[in-house]
Amino acid sequence: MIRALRGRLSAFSGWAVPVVLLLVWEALGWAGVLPARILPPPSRVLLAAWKLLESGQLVNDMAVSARRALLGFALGGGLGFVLGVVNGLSSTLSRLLDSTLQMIRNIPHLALIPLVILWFGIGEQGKLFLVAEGVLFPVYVNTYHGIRNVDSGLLEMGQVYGLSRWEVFRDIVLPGALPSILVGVRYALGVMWLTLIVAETIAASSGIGYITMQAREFMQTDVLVMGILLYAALGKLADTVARLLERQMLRWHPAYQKA
Amino acid sequence: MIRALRGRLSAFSGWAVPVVLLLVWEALGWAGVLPARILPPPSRVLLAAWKLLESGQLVNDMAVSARRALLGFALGGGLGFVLGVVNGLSSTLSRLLDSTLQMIRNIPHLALIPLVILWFGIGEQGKLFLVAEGVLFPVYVNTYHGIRNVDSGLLEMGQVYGLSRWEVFRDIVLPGALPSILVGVRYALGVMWLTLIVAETIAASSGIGYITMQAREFMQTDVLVMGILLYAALGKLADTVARLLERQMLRWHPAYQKA
Amino acid sequence: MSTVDYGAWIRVQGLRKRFGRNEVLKGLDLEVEPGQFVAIVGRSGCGKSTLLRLLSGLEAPDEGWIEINGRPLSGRNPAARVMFQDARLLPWKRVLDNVALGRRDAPLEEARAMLRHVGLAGRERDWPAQLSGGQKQRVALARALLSHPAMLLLDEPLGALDALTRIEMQGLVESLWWRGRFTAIMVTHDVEEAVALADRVVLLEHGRVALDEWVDLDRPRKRGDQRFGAIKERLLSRVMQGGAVDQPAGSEDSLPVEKVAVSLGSS
Amino acid sequence: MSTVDYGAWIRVQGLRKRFGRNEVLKGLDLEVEPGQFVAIVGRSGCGKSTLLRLLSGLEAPDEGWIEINGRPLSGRNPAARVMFQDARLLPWKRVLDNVALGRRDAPLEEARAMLRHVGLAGRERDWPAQLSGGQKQRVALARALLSHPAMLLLDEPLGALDALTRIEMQGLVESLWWRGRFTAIMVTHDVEEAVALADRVVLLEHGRVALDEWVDLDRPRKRGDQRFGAIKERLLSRVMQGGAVDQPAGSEDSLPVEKVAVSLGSS
Amino acid sequence: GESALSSDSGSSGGGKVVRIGYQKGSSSLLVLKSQGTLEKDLKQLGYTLQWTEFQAGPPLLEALGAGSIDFGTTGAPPPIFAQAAGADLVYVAATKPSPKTQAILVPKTSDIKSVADLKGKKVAVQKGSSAHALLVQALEKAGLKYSDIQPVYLAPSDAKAAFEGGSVDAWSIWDPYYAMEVAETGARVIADGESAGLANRSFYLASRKFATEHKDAVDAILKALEGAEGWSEAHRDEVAKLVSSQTGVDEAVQREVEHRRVYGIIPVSDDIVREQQELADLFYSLGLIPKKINVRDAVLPEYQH
Ligand SMILES: Nc1ncnc2c1ncn2[C@@H]1O[C@H](COP(=O)(O)OP(=O)(O)OP(=O)(O)O)[C@@H](O)[C@H]1O
Ligand SMILES: Nc1ncnc2c1ncn2[C@@H]1O[C@H](COP(=O)(O)OP(=O)(O)OP(=O)(O)O)[C@@H](O)[C@H]1O
Ligand SMILES: [Mg+2]
Ligand SMILES: [Mg+2]
Repeated sequence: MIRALRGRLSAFSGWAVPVVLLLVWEALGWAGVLPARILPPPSRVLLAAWKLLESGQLVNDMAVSARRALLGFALGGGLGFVLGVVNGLSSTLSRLLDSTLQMIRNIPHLALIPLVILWFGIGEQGKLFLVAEGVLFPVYVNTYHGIRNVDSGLLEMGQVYGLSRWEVFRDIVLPGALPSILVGVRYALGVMWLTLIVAETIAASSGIGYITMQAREFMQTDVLVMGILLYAALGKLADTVARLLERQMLRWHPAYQKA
Repeated sequence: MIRALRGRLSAFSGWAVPVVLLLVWEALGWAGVLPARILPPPSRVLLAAWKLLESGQLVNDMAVSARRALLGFALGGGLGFVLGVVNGLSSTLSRLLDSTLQMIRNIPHLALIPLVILWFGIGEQGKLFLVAEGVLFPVYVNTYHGIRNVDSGLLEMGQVYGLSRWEVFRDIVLPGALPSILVGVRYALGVMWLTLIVAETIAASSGIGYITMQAREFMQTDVLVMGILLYAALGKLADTVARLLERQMLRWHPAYQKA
Repeated sequence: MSTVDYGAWIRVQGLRKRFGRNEVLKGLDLEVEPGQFVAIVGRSGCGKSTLLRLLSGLEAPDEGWIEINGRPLSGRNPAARVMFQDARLLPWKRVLDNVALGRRDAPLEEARAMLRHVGLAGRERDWPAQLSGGQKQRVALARALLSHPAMLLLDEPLGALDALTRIEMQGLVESLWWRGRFTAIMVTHDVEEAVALADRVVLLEHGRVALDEWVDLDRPRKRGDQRFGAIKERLLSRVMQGGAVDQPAGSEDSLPVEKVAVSLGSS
Repeated sequence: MSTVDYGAWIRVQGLRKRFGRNEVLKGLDLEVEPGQFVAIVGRSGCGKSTLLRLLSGLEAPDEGWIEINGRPLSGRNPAARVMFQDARLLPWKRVLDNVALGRRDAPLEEARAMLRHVGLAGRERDWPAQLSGGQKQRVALARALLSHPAMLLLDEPLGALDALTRIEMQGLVESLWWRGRFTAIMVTHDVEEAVALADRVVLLEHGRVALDEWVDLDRPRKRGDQRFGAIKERLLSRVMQGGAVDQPAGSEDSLPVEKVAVSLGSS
Repeated sequence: GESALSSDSGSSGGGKVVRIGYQKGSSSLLVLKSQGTLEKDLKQLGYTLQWTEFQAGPPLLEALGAGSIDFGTTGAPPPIFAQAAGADLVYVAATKPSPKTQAILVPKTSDIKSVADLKGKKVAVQKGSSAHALLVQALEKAGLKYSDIQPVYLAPSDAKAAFEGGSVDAWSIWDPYYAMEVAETGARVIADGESAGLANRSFYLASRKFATEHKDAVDAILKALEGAEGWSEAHRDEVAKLVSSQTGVDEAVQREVEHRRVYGIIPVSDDIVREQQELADLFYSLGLIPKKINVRDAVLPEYQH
């Protein structure tokens, strides 16, 4: 009984802190401690969200953003993975490429926009490029690290059992690097949404980054805060997805099976 | 002889790709393929940098930014490390906090700025806060992951050899998680500079983020591109630092001693 | 921590341990007097390591209880040190620091001497990755012996050693135990080793103590001795008669192995 | 890949291998005929594992050369399969898939049968982390035996097994070798095991072959047999006379161990 | 066309395209877009029309410079920066000045009564904006130097937080932020464009290539805009409603904005060029542009009448 209850409780405990924060915030809003014009209470934010939902705009924006996010993630994550694998496996290539990648990664998206417009125009490609570029690095860095840290004893074993290069990769390198790769994916799933706020300043007219920045521009604090909360929720969603992936793909790993 | 030469070459190979890129770029600029107005050739960028250097402004900006970056890194990295440790060691706390952290991380800095100004005013604190917040997560995520993945056999060993909690942490958990933590640090060293581009839109009047964004605003493409290259160079610097740290701190680790 | 004057007193009753549907220990009873040296033998997978883990508190029993020095054990057993079946050296600490791990307070000289005892003088500054299998095991042994516990649990401590080194290490273990008078429980597959070192040899079978042979020989024991040989023979034949834990390698399998008869016994 | 008809022919000449200032192999010569079963014995740290790594091409010699079937070895040796001293199971593959690893092309039934042979029927779907030390070793053995190589290198394959299981596994190895006629090189610390299985027992000492004893007994060999006993005794006493590789555990150490005399020999 | 990489502009024969960039605040284009008449006008000339939204003037000109759009509108300062950066764009028309749509605000309870009281105070302003020019001009009129105050450079949304959080003492800002702040917090106006003598107008801009090669299209757009401005002048409340539906700014506030605005499109006369030149020189003196520019270079004679 008590155990079952505990189980239930612990399933919700991930939500405890956010919920408490929201309640405190609402209370502070009503008490007048937080100026509603700058940080409107959650209830007002909900109202704004409801209006946008009703008009169908929010759903549309989410759909547009989700498309950009997922496509960008697929492109950037895929490339990051490939680069991570290639550099993790070949020290020659990693000497050539790693530094360059670390340099590129350090260029702020905001500063890149003029160049992006030059290269891709103001259509969808530029936005995808930015998302992809943002997503690339966490996946790359963690894949590279994961592969470098694969137990060399197991690699030797794979070699002397006559596994082909592809088999060594599939059966040893990849599963060995997977915990680390998933950390990268988890991080990237967050970045994927985050980049949109910059990407959707490029001549966009829909998307959650767009409405958030637009709300910022026109001081619709309730919509702005809704945007913030939406981002947080998407972060939580990404996190949940990553956790499920971890639990599924790392079934063999004791550290990932508890709680 | 040839070996020595090869050694020399390979020491430079990290620079090969960037240098080739710069040369191609310059050539394209002269050939008129790249419009100088949008992507001025490196030589013109150098000129811009030289002017700023001569006036002493660039040095000043770098100093101001470096101070913000390093302080923010110390704060955010420290907190991220502590949170990673705490959540890595206690599954109760990680259930409570991890989701919340993943949600907070997903809030775009740009959207946060009004709140930051409200909380911290327009002084240095707000900027430090943003850098710290940006740096926190890569360190947190990788520390958490590193600690969760420490060989449980070694932890058991530490326990049955009567090590205190602190000793277990210092001698087993920390060194075991170190490769992963250093990946986080490496990532964070990049983020540290990146965040400045947003942070230094808050009532700043110096700093490399500030000059870069100003340059964008006022369409001074040579300064903008200089900013971009500066960021890239700082990325390379961060990377070199991280590599040195790795090589120094992971002396026992075969994967980190080669090349 | 200085040398313990007297070893721990262990009482185990009705100990049960399950992993999923696999019940490994099925109501095991055992009492070990302070300072006694007990050898545990038994087939692979019969639960020897599990028993040591339970005694050290790394695992909690499903049923039954363990008493250390009269007090029921719950949580970790602070009196126990374990030498695990795998060496479990810290890869980021040099050999000497690995040995000294159990004894932060002791002068490093002691660790150095212990390393010399296990035949690894000169390897103090090596990383564990640079050692051979047997060398790793000896470092782990040195660490366990240096820790001077009231209760030392050794899980096949000498399995990776050649015959000569093994005998030297047996001598080392025995002499340190003799001086320290800690309670020692050692899992081994070598019946001769068990008889040479232990006061009692306990055979685990079907999750219970199937045999509890007291070795009533004076120390130092001589392997050439007749009574030594007799006890060893008796034990060996009992062990060899073996209760199957896992499925035995039968000849009724689908793979048509041309079975080569293997006869056993010793000269 | 079907069963190899005939094992690899190995020639090693003037093999040297250094780790830093530690020269492990100092000009080793060895020739192994196709299908021969060679046991290698030697003190801990004398370079047995290093020799196997060189033969499998995982390590390159500093000097000297290795010839496999008349062709000089450079890079990996595709004819060789190695059972390492540590089990090296893939933690993310279930037991059965670990066994099948060497033989992607073979029906899973064969792997299942091999698992049964090593006494682990019913554990197919377990993760390696759920196995005991000896069970892991047997999985690794099953994997090595299933791979049907021209040249099988076994590094203390049975070290973690109890006497009974060990004898069963010896029988298994011998019968499979007998059928497959691959060249087998096995490192072992058990001289009896060496005599029971091998055509030749090679003693490594000071980085060279110090003894190369041909065991001229018919198979199946009987351990009770007098000639078996004599060969074993001769080898054992030679091994026991031992050249020190590492510093021996001497009594002249600073730690005042009350040495307990250990005499050796067998009844 | 320097931008070989971006999609081709209207010049490339066949299906000619006009790409117009607009901001949600630029009400005339918004009106035009919602009325849908321009599409028809241009179709008669053989053009199809594409609308692209931008969040601010500078990125719009960024896109104009990169050849991603052909025509757009911004406030007075962005084209100065674009010209300084060498972008090949031209002024094709101006709006009549709306000096009352920007102001310097102080909080309701502030002690600051006049611009002269700003001495030593922190004043929030978007660097390089028309409000920046307003601030400089207002200070000058009050006999203060720019260095007598502490300028705090903030984007409008950030400045609002700083203003209301008490981090700054005054805020030089334009509509609709100006109207919003007054409506929401009762902020006081201590100077506006009229009192400071700053014209404050917007400009319509096109890439030089487009303006010369497709004058027919530009003329058609300008004509349509003229109509839209005329309609807007007569329907200020409806314009307010339209804009507020797009931006989310409170409709009452937007109505206020539309009512103090001045409508009407005029050619870029020499006076306007001079006025714009003064602004450029001011920015040069503030160090916002690295070199002096000549506004006239960006004006085509055929659009001056
Ligand atoms: N990678 C390495 N770096 C440095 N020294 C090494 C390395 N590998 C092995 N050695 C050293 O080489 C010697 C021989 O090692 P090897 O593993 O071959 O011994 P072994 O005969 O297999 O011993 P054991 O029976 O203990 O397994 C040892 O002294 C060991 O410390
Ligand atoms: N974590 C675990 N999960 C599931 N089963 C386990 C686990 N640990 C041990 N077992 C099972 O419990 C049984 C006993 O394991 P244990 O390690 O105690 O055997 P052992 O007697 O030490 O054998 P060996 O001589 O091979 O080391 C084995 O069948 C093993 O598979
Ligand atoms: Mg065991
Ligand atoms: Mg070895």
